Amino acid sequence: MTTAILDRLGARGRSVPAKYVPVLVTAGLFVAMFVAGGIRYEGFATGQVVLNVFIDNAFLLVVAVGMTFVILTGGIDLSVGSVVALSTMISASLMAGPGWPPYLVVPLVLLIGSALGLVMGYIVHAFDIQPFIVTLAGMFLARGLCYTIGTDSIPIEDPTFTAFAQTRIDLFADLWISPSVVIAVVVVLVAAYVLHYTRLGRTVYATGGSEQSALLMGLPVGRTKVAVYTISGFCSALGGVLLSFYMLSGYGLHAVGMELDAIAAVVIGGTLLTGGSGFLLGTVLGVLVLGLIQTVLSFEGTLSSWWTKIFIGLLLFVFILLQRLFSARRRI
Amino acid sequence: MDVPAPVLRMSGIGKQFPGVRALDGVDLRLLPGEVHALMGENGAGKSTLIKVLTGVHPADSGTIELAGRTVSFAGPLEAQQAGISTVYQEVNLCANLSVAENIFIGREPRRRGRIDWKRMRARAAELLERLELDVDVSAPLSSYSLALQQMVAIARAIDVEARVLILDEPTSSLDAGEVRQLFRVMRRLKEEGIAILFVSHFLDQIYEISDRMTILRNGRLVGEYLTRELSQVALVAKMIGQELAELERLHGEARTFDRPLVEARELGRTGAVEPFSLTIHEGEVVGLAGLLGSGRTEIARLLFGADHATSGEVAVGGAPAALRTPRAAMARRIAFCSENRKRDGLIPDLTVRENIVLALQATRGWTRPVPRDQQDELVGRYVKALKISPANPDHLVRDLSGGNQQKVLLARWLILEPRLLILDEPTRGIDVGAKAEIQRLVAELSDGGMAVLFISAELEEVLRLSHRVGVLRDRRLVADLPNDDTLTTDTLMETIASGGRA
Amino acid sequence: GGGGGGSGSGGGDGSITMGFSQVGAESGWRTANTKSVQESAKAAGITLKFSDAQQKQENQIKAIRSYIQQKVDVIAFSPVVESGWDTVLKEAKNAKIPVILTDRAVDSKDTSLYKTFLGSDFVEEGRKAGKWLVEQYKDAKDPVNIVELQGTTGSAPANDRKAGFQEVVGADPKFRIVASQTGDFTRAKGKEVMEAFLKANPDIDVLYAHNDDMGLGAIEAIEGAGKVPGKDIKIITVDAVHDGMQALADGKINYIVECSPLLGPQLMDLAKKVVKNESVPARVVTEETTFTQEQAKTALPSRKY
Amino acid sequence: MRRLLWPLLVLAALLAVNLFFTPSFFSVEMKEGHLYGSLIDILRFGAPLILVSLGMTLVIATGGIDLSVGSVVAISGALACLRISEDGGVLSAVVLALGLCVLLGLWNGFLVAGVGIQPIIATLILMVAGRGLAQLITDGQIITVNSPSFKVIGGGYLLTVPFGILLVLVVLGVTAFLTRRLALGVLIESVGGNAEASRLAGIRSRGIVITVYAFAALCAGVAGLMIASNVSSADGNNAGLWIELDAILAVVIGGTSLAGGRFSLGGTVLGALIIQTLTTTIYSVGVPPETTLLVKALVVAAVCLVQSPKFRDKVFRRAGPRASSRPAAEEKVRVTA
Ligand SMILES: Nc1ncnc2c1ncn2[C@@H]1O[C@H](COP(=O)(O)OP(=O)(O)OP(=O)(O)O)[C@@H](O)[C@H]1O
Ligand SMILES: Nc1ncnc2c1ncn2[C@@H]1O[C@H](COP(=O)(O)OP(=O)(O)OP(=O)(O)O)[C@@H](O)[C@H]1O
Ligand SMILES: [Mg+2]
Ligand SMILES: [Mg+2]
Repeated sequence: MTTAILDRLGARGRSVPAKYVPVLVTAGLFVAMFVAGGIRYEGFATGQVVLNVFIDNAFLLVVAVGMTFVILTGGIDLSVGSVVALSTMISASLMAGPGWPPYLVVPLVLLIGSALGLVMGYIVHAFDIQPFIVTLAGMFLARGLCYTIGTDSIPIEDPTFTAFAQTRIDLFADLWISPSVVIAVVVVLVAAYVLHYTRLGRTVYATGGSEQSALLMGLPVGRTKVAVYTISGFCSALGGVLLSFYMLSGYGLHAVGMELDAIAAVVIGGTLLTGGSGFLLGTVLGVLVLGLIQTVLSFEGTLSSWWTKIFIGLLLFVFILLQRLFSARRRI
Repeated sequence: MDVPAPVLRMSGIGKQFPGVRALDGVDLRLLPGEVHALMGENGAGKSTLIKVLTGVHPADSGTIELAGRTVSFAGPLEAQQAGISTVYQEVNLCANLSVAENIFIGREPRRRGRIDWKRMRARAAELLERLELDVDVSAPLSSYSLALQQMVAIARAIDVEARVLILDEPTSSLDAGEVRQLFRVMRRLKEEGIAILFVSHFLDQIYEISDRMTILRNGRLVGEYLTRELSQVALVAKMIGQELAELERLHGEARTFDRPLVEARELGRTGAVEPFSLTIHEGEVVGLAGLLGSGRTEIARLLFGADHATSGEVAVGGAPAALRTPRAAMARRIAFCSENRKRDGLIPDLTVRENIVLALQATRGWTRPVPRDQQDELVGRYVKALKISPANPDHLVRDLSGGNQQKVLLARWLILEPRLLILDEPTRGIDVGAKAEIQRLVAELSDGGMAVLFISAELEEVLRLSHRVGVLRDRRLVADLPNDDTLTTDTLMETIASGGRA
Repeated sequence: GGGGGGSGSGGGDGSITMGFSQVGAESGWRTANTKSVQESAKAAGITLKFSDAQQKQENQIKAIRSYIQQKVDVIAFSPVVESGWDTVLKEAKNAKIPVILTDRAVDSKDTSLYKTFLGSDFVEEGRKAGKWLVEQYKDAKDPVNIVELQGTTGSAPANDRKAGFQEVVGADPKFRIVASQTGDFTRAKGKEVMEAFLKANPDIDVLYAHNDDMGLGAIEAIEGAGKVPGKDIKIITVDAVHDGMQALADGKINYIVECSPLLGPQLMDLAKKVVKNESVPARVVTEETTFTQEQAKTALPSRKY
Repeated sequence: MRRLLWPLLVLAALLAVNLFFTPSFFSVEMKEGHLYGSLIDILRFGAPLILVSLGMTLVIATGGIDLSVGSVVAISGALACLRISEDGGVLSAVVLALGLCVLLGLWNGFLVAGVGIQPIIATLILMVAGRGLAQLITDGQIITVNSPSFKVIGGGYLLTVPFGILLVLVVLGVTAFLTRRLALGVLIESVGGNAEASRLAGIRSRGIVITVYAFAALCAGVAGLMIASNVSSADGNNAGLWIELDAILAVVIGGTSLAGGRFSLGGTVLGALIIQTLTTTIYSVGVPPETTLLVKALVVAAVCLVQSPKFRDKVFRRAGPRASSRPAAEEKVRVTA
C-alpha cells in the first residue's frame, strides 16, 4: 500500500515538494507496519494499541521535540536522558522529603531543566566548543547530581500527583489516553508552530543550513543556539515530569540511554543530523515507530533477550531501508 | 568643490591574522549618494575591510564612525540594525531555505506575531521581478545556480532600508543583463542618498557605475580618487604597482581542427538541458555563451559525468564512453573546474598544497602518494604563475581571499594536464593581472594540443579565447559559431536574444 | 505463533498463559534466571509470553500493559526498580489479572496490588557475607582492611548488599572499609578497579565483591600484583555461579553467598495456585545457602549454571 | 603540534593530582619480569579504548560516526572465546573473530556509503542487533577460556612490556603510515571536509568510507580480543558497553571535529589517555561511586573549556592589560533603519 501512495506521489510529480517526501514515506511505512502487525497478531490492530504507543512514549515524544530543535541547528544534546532522570529525582525527593506540593515542585523542575540547558547552550555558543562534549559533560553532571540526591529509587506518594498520574481521559468506545498524552500533543503543536511560524523557528533552520551564512545574514545565531538548548532542557525536564507521572518514582537510573532513543527518533523521522532539514511531524513518527517496534516485540512474546535485540535491529533496518529506497530522489 | 559629510568613516584600520597582515592603517569614507569602488588585487584586503566594518572580525586598531558617531559592531546583526546592508563576497545564504525566506529571513512580514508566508512569497516574487527574474520563490535556494543565488543575495540587501549598502563582488558570475539590472537599482538607491560601496574586478563596470574609488595594495591604502580623474591604466598601475600590457585576442590566426576529441551526440538530461550535439577537437577552445540559467553549467557537468545524462551518448577519442562518474571522465583525461568553488570545489579545511594536488592524488589512488618533491615543484610553479597569495602552500584554503581560492581551484585542474579541460567561470573574482595570466595559460595549453571548453559570463573573455562559440538559450544549444572577425559581443548578444534564428 | 494465548480470563480450558517481563540480559546470572523460567514454564505446561525490558522500567511497564491488553492469565515480572509500579499494577488489578513479583520487591504500600513476591533477600545476602567475615576475624586484634567492589551504582542488589554488609561489619570498629568503588558487576571492571585499589592501598586483607564476576576479575589483578588470592587477601562474593564455585573450590575465593537464579519451578507452582485462586504466602524466599571452600568442592559437580 | 598542548597539560594535571594522593604513583618497578605500576596500568587498561578511538577518528573524519563499536567489541571477544572453548585453536579463533568484525564494518560502510543512510542510524542498527548477536554467541553466559596463548593478547607481556601496549603501538604506527605516509589521510579529510567537492575531484569516496568503517570495526575487534583476553572470558552482555561514547569523547578531546575533516591521531591517543587516567584517578583517589560522574563532568568541562581559544581569551586575558581598540558599549549607536 505504501507503494500505491508513492506511485501516486510519483505520478503527480512536482505537486509534492521534495522536502515533504521523506516524512510522507515515513508515515506510509508506519501505517504499513501497523497493518502488518494487525495481520500477524490478534488484538493488535485496535485503537487502544495505537493510543498505548502514545501513552507509553509521551515523555519520549516531549524529549524528542526538544532534541529536534537542537538537531535542526546542527547541534546535539546528549544530556536529555540524565536531565529526565534528574527531574524525576528532584520531584520525588522534594515531594517525599520536605513534602513540597506538586504545583511548586513541577515549575521548579522545569526551571532547573531550562537553566541547565541555558548554561550548556551558552557554553556552546560563547566558547565555540563542540556541543557533543558540552552536553556530554552536562549528561555526567545531571546523572551525578541524581546519585548525590540518592542511589535508591524514591516513590512518589503525593495524592494530587498520583491522582493526576492515574487519571484516564476516556475517549469514545472504550479508548482512553493519559493526561501526559495531552501534554505531549500540546508540546508538539506549540513546537511545530514555533518552528514554522516564528522568527526563532526559521532562524533555527537557517543556523542549521549554514551557521556562517546565517551569521552574515544578520541573524541572531548565538541567541538562537542558546535558545534551542534551553528549549531542549525545558523539554527534558517536562519529559521528566511526564516520566514521574508514568513511573511515580524518582530514580537515578531512569532514562539511561534515552538520549539515543530521542536522537534516533528524530533522525528516523527524516531530520538530517547535520542540521537544517527536517520536520517535527517526522519526529512524532520516529517516536511512534520506535514505540511500535516495542509493541510488536511484546506481542511477539517468544523472543529471548538476544533475539529481542536482533529483532529490533532488523525491524529498524528494514524500516530505514524502505524509507531510504522510497524517498531516494530518482537521480538517474 | 563641496563634499557632503561622509556617512561612514573608517580610519587607521588594522587587522592581523595569524601570519598575515591583512590591513594596515586603512582609511575609507563613504559619501551619501555616491557609489564608491573599493579596488585592489586579490588578497589586497577588500573583503577584510568590509568584514571589519560590519563586525565579523574585530579590528585590531582604528575607529569607525557612522553618521559622525563612533561605532563598533559586535556582528552583522548590529551593523544591519544600524543601517548597513551587506552582500558578502561568497554567496552567504542558506541553501536549505526557500528563495523567499532567504530574502526575508530575520525580517519576515508578520501578522499577529506569526509569519505571513503568503505575503512573504508575494513580496519576494515582486522584488525579484523588479530585477527581471522569474523564479519560483518557494523552491529551495539550492535548486538554483550560483548566479541566481547571487541575485537573491542582492535582492535581500537592497530591500533593506539602509543608509549604507555594501556589495562585495556581486557581479562575479552575473552576465551583462543582470549587471544592467543591478546598476539600474544601484542608481536609484544612489539618488535616494544611500552610500554604496562596490567591489568588482571588472574595470568596465567600475567606470560605468562608480563616482569615487579607494585603492588598496597589500593591505595598505594607496589612495582615494575620483573615478573620472583616474584612467584605467593608471588605476591598474596603482593596484598592482606596475603597468599591465594591453590585452589582445589571444588566438590570432584561424586554425583548422580535424581530430575530434570529445563528441556528444544528442546528449541531454531531462529538466536540465535539451539534447545537444557538440564536438570538441584537440587543441580547440570552445566557448559557451548564454544567459543566466541557460544551461551552460549543465552541459559541462554532463560532459564530466557529474550528472547522469538521460539521453544521447558521448565518444571520447572515437570510442564510445560511458561518463557515469567524474572518475570515469577523469580516467579519459577530462577535467572540470566548477563554477561554485565553495560548494563543488575546495576543501576549506585543507591546505593550499593539499587542495592543489587533490585531483592528481585522486587519479593515483591512496596507495601512491604524490611524492613530496613533485608536490613542491607543481605547487610552487602554480603559486608563482597564478600569483597565489599568501604564497605559503601550507596556508589553509579557508583563510584565503576569494580570488586566491579560485586560483587554487584552477591550479588543481591545470596540473592534471588533461586532454579536455572544462572551465566553468574560471576567472570568477580574479583580478585583472591574474586574469590575463590565466587566459595566456589557457591559450598556451590549447596550443599544446589540449582541448578546452570555456564558460564565462564575460563575453569579451569568451571571444578573446575561443576558436568556436556555442550559444545557449533556454537550456538549448541554439548555435555553434566560428570565432572569426565578424563575431563580436554584439553579434553574440543578438544570437542569444534571437535564439539563433537570425 | 499467532497469539492464540488470549484465552480470556477464565482458565476453564486448563491452559495458563503467563506474561513474564524480565529486567534484561545484563549478566550470566540473569540469563540463568530467564532460562529457568522458560524451561519450567514448558515443563509445567504454561504458555509463556516473555519480554526483555533491557534494563528500562518504562519497557517493563509497556510490556505489562501489553500483557493486560492480551488478557494473559497471570503476570510475573522482576522489577528493574522498586518504585513506581502502582499505576500499572492497578490496571492489572482492575483487569483482574494476578501479579507475581520475582527476584526483586516493589515498595508499593498497597500490597493487594500483587499476590506474592518470590525472590532473594539482598540485604540478607550482605549480612551473611558480613557474618562470615566477623566470624573469621573474631580473634584478630589488628584492624581488618576491607575493599568493596560494588555493583552498578544505584541498582537494588548493589544498594542492599552494601547495606547488609555494612550493618554487620559496621558494628565492630576494627573492620575498616578502606576503599569502595563500583565495578559494574563485570569482570573487566572488577579487575581494573582492583588494580587501582592494590596500588593505592598496599595493605588489603579482605575483598568483598557484590558478585562472583567482579571477584573473578579482581583475582586476576591480585595475582598480577604478585599476591595470592584467598590467602594474602580473603575474598567473599555473592551469587555462586559456576565459575565462582570453581574458584572457590580452587581456594581462590574464600566464601560465597548464594543468590539463586533458579526461581522457575517455584514461580510456576505459585502461578498455578494464584490462577486457581488458592491462597499463597505473601513472601516466598528462595532456598539459598552459603558455600565455603569445602562445600564448594562437593557441590561443584552438580552445579548447573 | 601546538594544538596538542592543552590536552597534554590536562593530562599532566591529572597525573599530578594522582601524585599528590598516591606518592608512589609514578613509580614503575619490575615484578616477575614485567613492568608494574600505575602508569603501566593506565596504558594497559587504556589500550582497548585507544584502539577503538583510532578507528573512530577516521570514521569521524569522514563526517560519520560509529555507534556500533561497543557491540563489535563484544562480538569479537565472544566469537574468539567460543572458538577457543570449543577446539582451542587460538590463531584460527582470532582470525575468525577479526574476519567477522571486518564484515560487520563493511556492512556499516555499505549502509552509509552504498545505501546512503545517515551514519548514526546506520550504525545504531548494528549497535542494537550486534549486542544481541554477541549474547547469542555466548548464550548470555560468560564464556571462560583457559588458554595461555590467548591470554597474551590482553594480559601478557613481551620483553617486559605489556603486549597490549605493543599492539596499540603497532596499530597506531600502521594507521599513521596509511594516513600520513600514504595518501589515505588527505582523501579521508577531503571526503569529510566537502563530500561533493571530493566526488568532483574524482575521489572514490564510497570506497574510502567503506574502508574506514571496516577499519573501525577491525580496531574494535582487536580491542574486543584484548578485553576478553585480559580477563580470560567473554562477556557478551557487558564487554564494550558504552565504549563508543568514550571513544567519541576521546576523539573530540583530541581536537577532531565531529563535523568531519581534519583529524589528529596524536590528539585522539591523548584524549583516550586522559579518559583512562581520569578513570584510574577516580579509583585510586577513592572518589565514592555516587560522585564519580560529577568529577567526570567537571574534568570534561575543564578540558573543553581550557581547549577553547575563546574561553582562554575571555578568562586569562581579561586580567592582563588589553589594548582596547573597541569603544565601550555605551558609545554604540543604534540607528533606526
Ligand atoms: N579568516 C582569515 N584568517 C587568516 N587570514 C585571512 C582571513 N581572511 C582573510 N585573510 C587574509 O587576508 C588577506 C586579505 O584577504 P581579503 O579577503 O580581504 O582579500 P580581498 O581583497 O577581498 O581579495 P579578493 O579580491 O580575492 O576577494 C589575504 O591575504 C587573506 O589570506
Ligand atoms: N532564471 C532562472 N529561472 C529558473 N531557473 C533558473 C534560472 N536561472 C537558473 N536556474 C536554474 O539553475 C540551474 C543551473 O543552470 P546552469 O547553471 O546550467 O545555467 P548557466 O547557463 O550555467 O548559468 P549561470 O551559471 O550563469 O546561472 C538550472 O537548471 C535552473 O534550474
Ligand atoms: Mg574579497
Ligand atoms: Mg553556470
